[in-house]
Amino acid sequence: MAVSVTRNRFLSADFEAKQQRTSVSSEIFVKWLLIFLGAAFLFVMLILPLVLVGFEALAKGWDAYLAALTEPFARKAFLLTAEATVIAVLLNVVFGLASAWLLTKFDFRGKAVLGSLIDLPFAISPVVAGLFFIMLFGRMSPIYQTLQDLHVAVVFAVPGIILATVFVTFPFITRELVPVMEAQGRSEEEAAATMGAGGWTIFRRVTLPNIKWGLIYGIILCTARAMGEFGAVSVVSGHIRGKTNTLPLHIEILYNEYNFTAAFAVASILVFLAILILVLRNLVEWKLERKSERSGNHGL
Amino acid sequence: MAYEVELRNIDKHYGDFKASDHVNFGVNRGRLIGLLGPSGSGKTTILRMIAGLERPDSGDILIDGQRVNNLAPGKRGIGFVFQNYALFRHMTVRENIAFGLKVQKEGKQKIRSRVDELTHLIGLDKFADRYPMQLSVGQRQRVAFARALAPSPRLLLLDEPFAAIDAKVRKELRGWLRETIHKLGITSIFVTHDQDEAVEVADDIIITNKGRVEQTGTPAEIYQLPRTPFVADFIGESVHVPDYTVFKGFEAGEDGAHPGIIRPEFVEIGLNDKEIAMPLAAEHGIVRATYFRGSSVEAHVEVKGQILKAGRSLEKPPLQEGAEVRVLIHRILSFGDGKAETVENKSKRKESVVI
Amino acid sequence: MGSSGKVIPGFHFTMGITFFYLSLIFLLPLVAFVFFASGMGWEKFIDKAFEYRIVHGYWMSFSCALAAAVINSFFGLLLAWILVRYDFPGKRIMDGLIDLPFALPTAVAGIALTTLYVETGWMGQFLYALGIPSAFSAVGITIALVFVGIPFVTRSVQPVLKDLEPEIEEAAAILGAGKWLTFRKVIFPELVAPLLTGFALAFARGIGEYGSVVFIAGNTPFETEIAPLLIMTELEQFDYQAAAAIAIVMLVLSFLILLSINGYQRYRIRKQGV
Amino acid sequence: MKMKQILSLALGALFVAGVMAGCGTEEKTGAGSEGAKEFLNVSYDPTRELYAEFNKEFTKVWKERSGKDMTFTQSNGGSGKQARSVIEGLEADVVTLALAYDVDEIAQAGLIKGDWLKKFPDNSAPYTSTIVFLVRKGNPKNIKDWDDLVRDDVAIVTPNPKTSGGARWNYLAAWEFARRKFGGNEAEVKEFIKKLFKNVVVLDSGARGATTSFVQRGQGDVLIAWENEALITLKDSPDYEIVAPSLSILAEPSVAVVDEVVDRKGTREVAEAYIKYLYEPGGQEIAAKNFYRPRNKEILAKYKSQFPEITLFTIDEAFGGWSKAQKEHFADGGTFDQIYQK
Repeated sequence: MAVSVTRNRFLSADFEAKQQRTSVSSEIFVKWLLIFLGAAFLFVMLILPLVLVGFEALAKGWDAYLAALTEPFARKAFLLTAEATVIAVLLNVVFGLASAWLLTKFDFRGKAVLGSLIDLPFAISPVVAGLFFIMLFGRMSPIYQTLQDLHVAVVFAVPGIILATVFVTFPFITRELVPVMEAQGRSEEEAAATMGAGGWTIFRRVTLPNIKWGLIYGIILCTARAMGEFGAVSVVSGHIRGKTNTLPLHIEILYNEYNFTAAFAVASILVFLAILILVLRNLVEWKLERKSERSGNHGL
Repeated sequence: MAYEVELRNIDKHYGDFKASDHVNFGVNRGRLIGLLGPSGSGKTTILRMIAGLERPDSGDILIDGQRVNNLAPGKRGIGFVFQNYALFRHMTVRENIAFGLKVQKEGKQKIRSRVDELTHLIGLDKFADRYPMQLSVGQRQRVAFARALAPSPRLLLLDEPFAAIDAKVRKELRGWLRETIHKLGITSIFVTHDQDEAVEVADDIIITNKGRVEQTGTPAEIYQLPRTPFVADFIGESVHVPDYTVFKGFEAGEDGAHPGIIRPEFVEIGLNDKEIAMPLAAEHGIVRATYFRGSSVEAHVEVKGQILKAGRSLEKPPLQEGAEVRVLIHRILSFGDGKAETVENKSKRKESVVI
Repeated sequence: MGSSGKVIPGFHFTMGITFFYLSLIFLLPLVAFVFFASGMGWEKFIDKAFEYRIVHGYWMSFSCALAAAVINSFFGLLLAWILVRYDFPGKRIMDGLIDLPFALPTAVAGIALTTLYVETGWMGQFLYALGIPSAFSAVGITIALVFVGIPFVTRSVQPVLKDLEPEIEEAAAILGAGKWLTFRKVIFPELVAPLLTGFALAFARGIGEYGSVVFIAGNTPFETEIAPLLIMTELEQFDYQAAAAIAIVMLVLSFLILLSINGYQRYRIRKQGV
Repeated sequence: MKMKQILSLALGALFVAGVMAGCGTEEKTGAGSEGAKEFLNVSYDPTRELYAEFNKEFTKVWKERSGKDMTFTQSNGGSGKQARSVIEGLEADVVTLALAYDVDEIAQAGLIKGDWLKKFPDNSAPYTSTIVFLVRKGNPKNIKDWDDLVRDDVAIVTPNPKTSGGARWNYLAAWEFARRKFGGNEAEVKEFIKKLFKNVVVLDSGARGATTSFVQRGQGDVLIAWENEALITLKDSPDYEIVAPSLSILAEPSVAVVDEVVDRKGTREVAEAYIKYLYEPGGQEIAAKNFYRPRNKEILAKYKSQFPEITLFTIDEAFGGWSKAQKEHFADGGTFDQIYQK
């Protein structure tokens, strides 16, 4: 009797062991199934379009590819894109820091409203955003005449392109900084202030070291978006070849010229830059992770 | 007799780190066990291996005599209370408690009555429809407790159950938990790094260090007869002396080092010979510092170049820093060669000691 | 506006910058736009903004954006899950790729997608063979919107999933719940909030998207005409006010989506104290 | 406190300066009074190659004639969009657009004098084109005339007349053909147009997009296209052929000097010379080389082989001018909207 009970137990334990094994293997199956699904989705939706860009860009060989990139209009478009991106990112850094400081270090009435105002551009179609600036600075605007008298061109000139770029990218840095600064709290700044440090000193010596990586992350996102902006810039650009054409607009022009190889060649540069930026982003993220691990790891 | 839970030769590594090193112990049915050790001593790992959340590298885990190494956590008949309680935030108290029962596809009626019973047990009948975030930390702990108990496990595991609770509530909860567990008669193991907690709550204590079990026993056994220097050091308040034979009444024939531990309650201080029971056995000492401890004063006195700690009743005249006093060492815990034993003051003869 | 007794300096300074910048870049243009549109009066606004064909355009944009946001919610969740929970070769690359639609000019994406999904394209030949018209149709619009919306859900869910306490899953396992049940009842509810945020962002973005969609849309009235294209159409006829009317309706639509999602989150916080 | 507010204002001003700095260089060249060095021709999509060549040539011509250096630039886009940009403030010296209607809109905004159409010969259209069919090699669907386009087995690619100026010519050509065929019975005409557009598989937003859909993406059996666009496609690829319908419209792309801009910039002289040169043999030759039908008879004769004989009608004869045609057919609720109404 006792023996049979023991055996039963062994049997059941054995059975459970088997079950455990099958559940482990089914777990592995699920894991790889999910990875496969995710990879397949990304492959079809993301990688294929990129491969296609590269494929079309090289359809006529390396010489045609290089020719498309070194052609003067392409070079000018590249410079303009670089200019607009750099200026827009610089402006957004100042704004991002100021607004994040305002939103995290102080309490005031209307703070919630301000916070959501900063988020609003996310919800606005870039084309409409471009129209905004046309209405404000264009010929039908009441201030157009004044601008004319001052010989200041905003829309259909570089400033308009910068403004449009700034518009579509301005929430990025604030959005990255606010959570980081919120988590940081105010105590360090308050301590520094009670010790008599001025605003700039506090920012430089206390705040900046803490938010450095968050800021860099925001800058990277902002740069990526600024480089690729098409809709809003297209509305305010005027498409003057060699003057107000950014890289994305140049691609459109080449495409409309039936010059597909060149269009894809220039596009491949943007793809390349985008990937480069994303690699940078990952490096930064990796650094961030390591930093938090170092400060937050207490062993077992 | 069969243990309710038994661990045999358990080894567990995380990379180079040895979390469990030949762990062996058994727990009898209905006992409340405190698994005590410093952080990193492997106590939580043991608990998680019993629960099935970790797998040992080798060795057997038996519950009710059955090897469960390959059994999924949910099939081991275990209740687990996590350190942070791990309540389901989006479920009410009622839903949290009912979760385990629903998983086992119990009847609606049965779930209802069991949940009512448990909310009543933890005294949260009125809060049954609240969400965890709307409860105090102490209340959350009780919900976690009730959730673990709901499916009527044969073994309850608690990981640092009081760590997140502030001092005052903690005291209340300790008493409540001990009482409730005894009332239910469920075998329980809780992990703690707080010796007071272990001593106060547990029926038996298992002390772990560096992945090994150092000693098991009742709180009194462990307190009075620590078997290793680590246990002696870890339990109670201890002052190490490199060689106790220098003190009066502890002289020894052989040469060599005689390291030992002197606890505050082993030491008595008198302002003069009259205040002390056996002036002849006492040493001279100088008060170096005094600390008010609420119900007593802790004095640090220097004796033969060693600082010893001793408690002193508030009823007695206060000690001045720098004052010369009489110091009687009743007892010393000695560690000859890795083994601990109690050495009584030979000068005292047959005096009995009151702690 | 400011309250007194602030220890940290810089309130007026940062307030000054923030307000100036916000005004120049955003508020002023918005006001100019609304002012301009207000010239048309209610009657014309209603007339223009709710013309049958234009309503169909909203519907097209709305339904395709919804479909794309739903698809992205599913795959975004899946991607976030495998990126947080599993280790596999190429994981970092996959993680980096997610943001690509963000950085890629929409026109490039639109052109590339169209080339892929037309009947003779690499993907299109299979889909057309299966009877799915993957370009110049609602399917095509949805594909483009899926592309632009990929990052939103994944990036919203990822950090939350990462920070989720492993204990709650262990607790469920000990209580006897299987993996799937644990996911449904314990993990998923924790992810609802970020999922909704990502969904709303992808949805709002999809409604306004023009650059990448217009190539693959087919643009047939009452069939594959999207609302942003209709704005362009009105502009092409020099009818700024009609364009503004459509733009305003879309703005309001997007705001409503974001607002209702925010409202729901706040309701949840109030109810559950999460 | 006051100090800080002033500081923030100052910083704000710095911002404006920063933004404006970007335009500083633009200004010196863009809007000087007498010494403007840059000249902008705002044109529509299919004239890119034409004006790229023409500008090169005219730079030389202008240097010879006036002794001045001038940089001639161009901007291309959808015709309507380009007109809008000019209305919104794009500083065009001349506009060369797809249809008179777009120039009329600029005139209405006050930038161009109302009588622009009569200012230069031939309705201010130095070159013309017409609407033809582009079919795949061998004409597998045997498409000969507008009639064939309403057959059930024919798939058509044409741009959307609401977003593409060029496409309006396509629409009007079909309309006039149907009207003559059905003796003016409007219901039958509408039915014909409705059937035709039912066969449209892709209604691209622009003419170039439509060509791409047809050529690159292999959509449809026939592309309704401008003759010059069809000829460009033919030049690059032998896989297509042109079918000339029995009747088509004389497409007259309009050119005009933007009075307001040239008067401010002081570029009237060069602007007028620029347009006049379009009519001169040099300009006409370039237009013909880029597949536009030149007005100049001799040059037309020279390039005769590429322009098939088609019976052509003008928009004034058939529709009473652009404003009327626009209102009847393409405005919201016009005949084009009606054919899609269910």
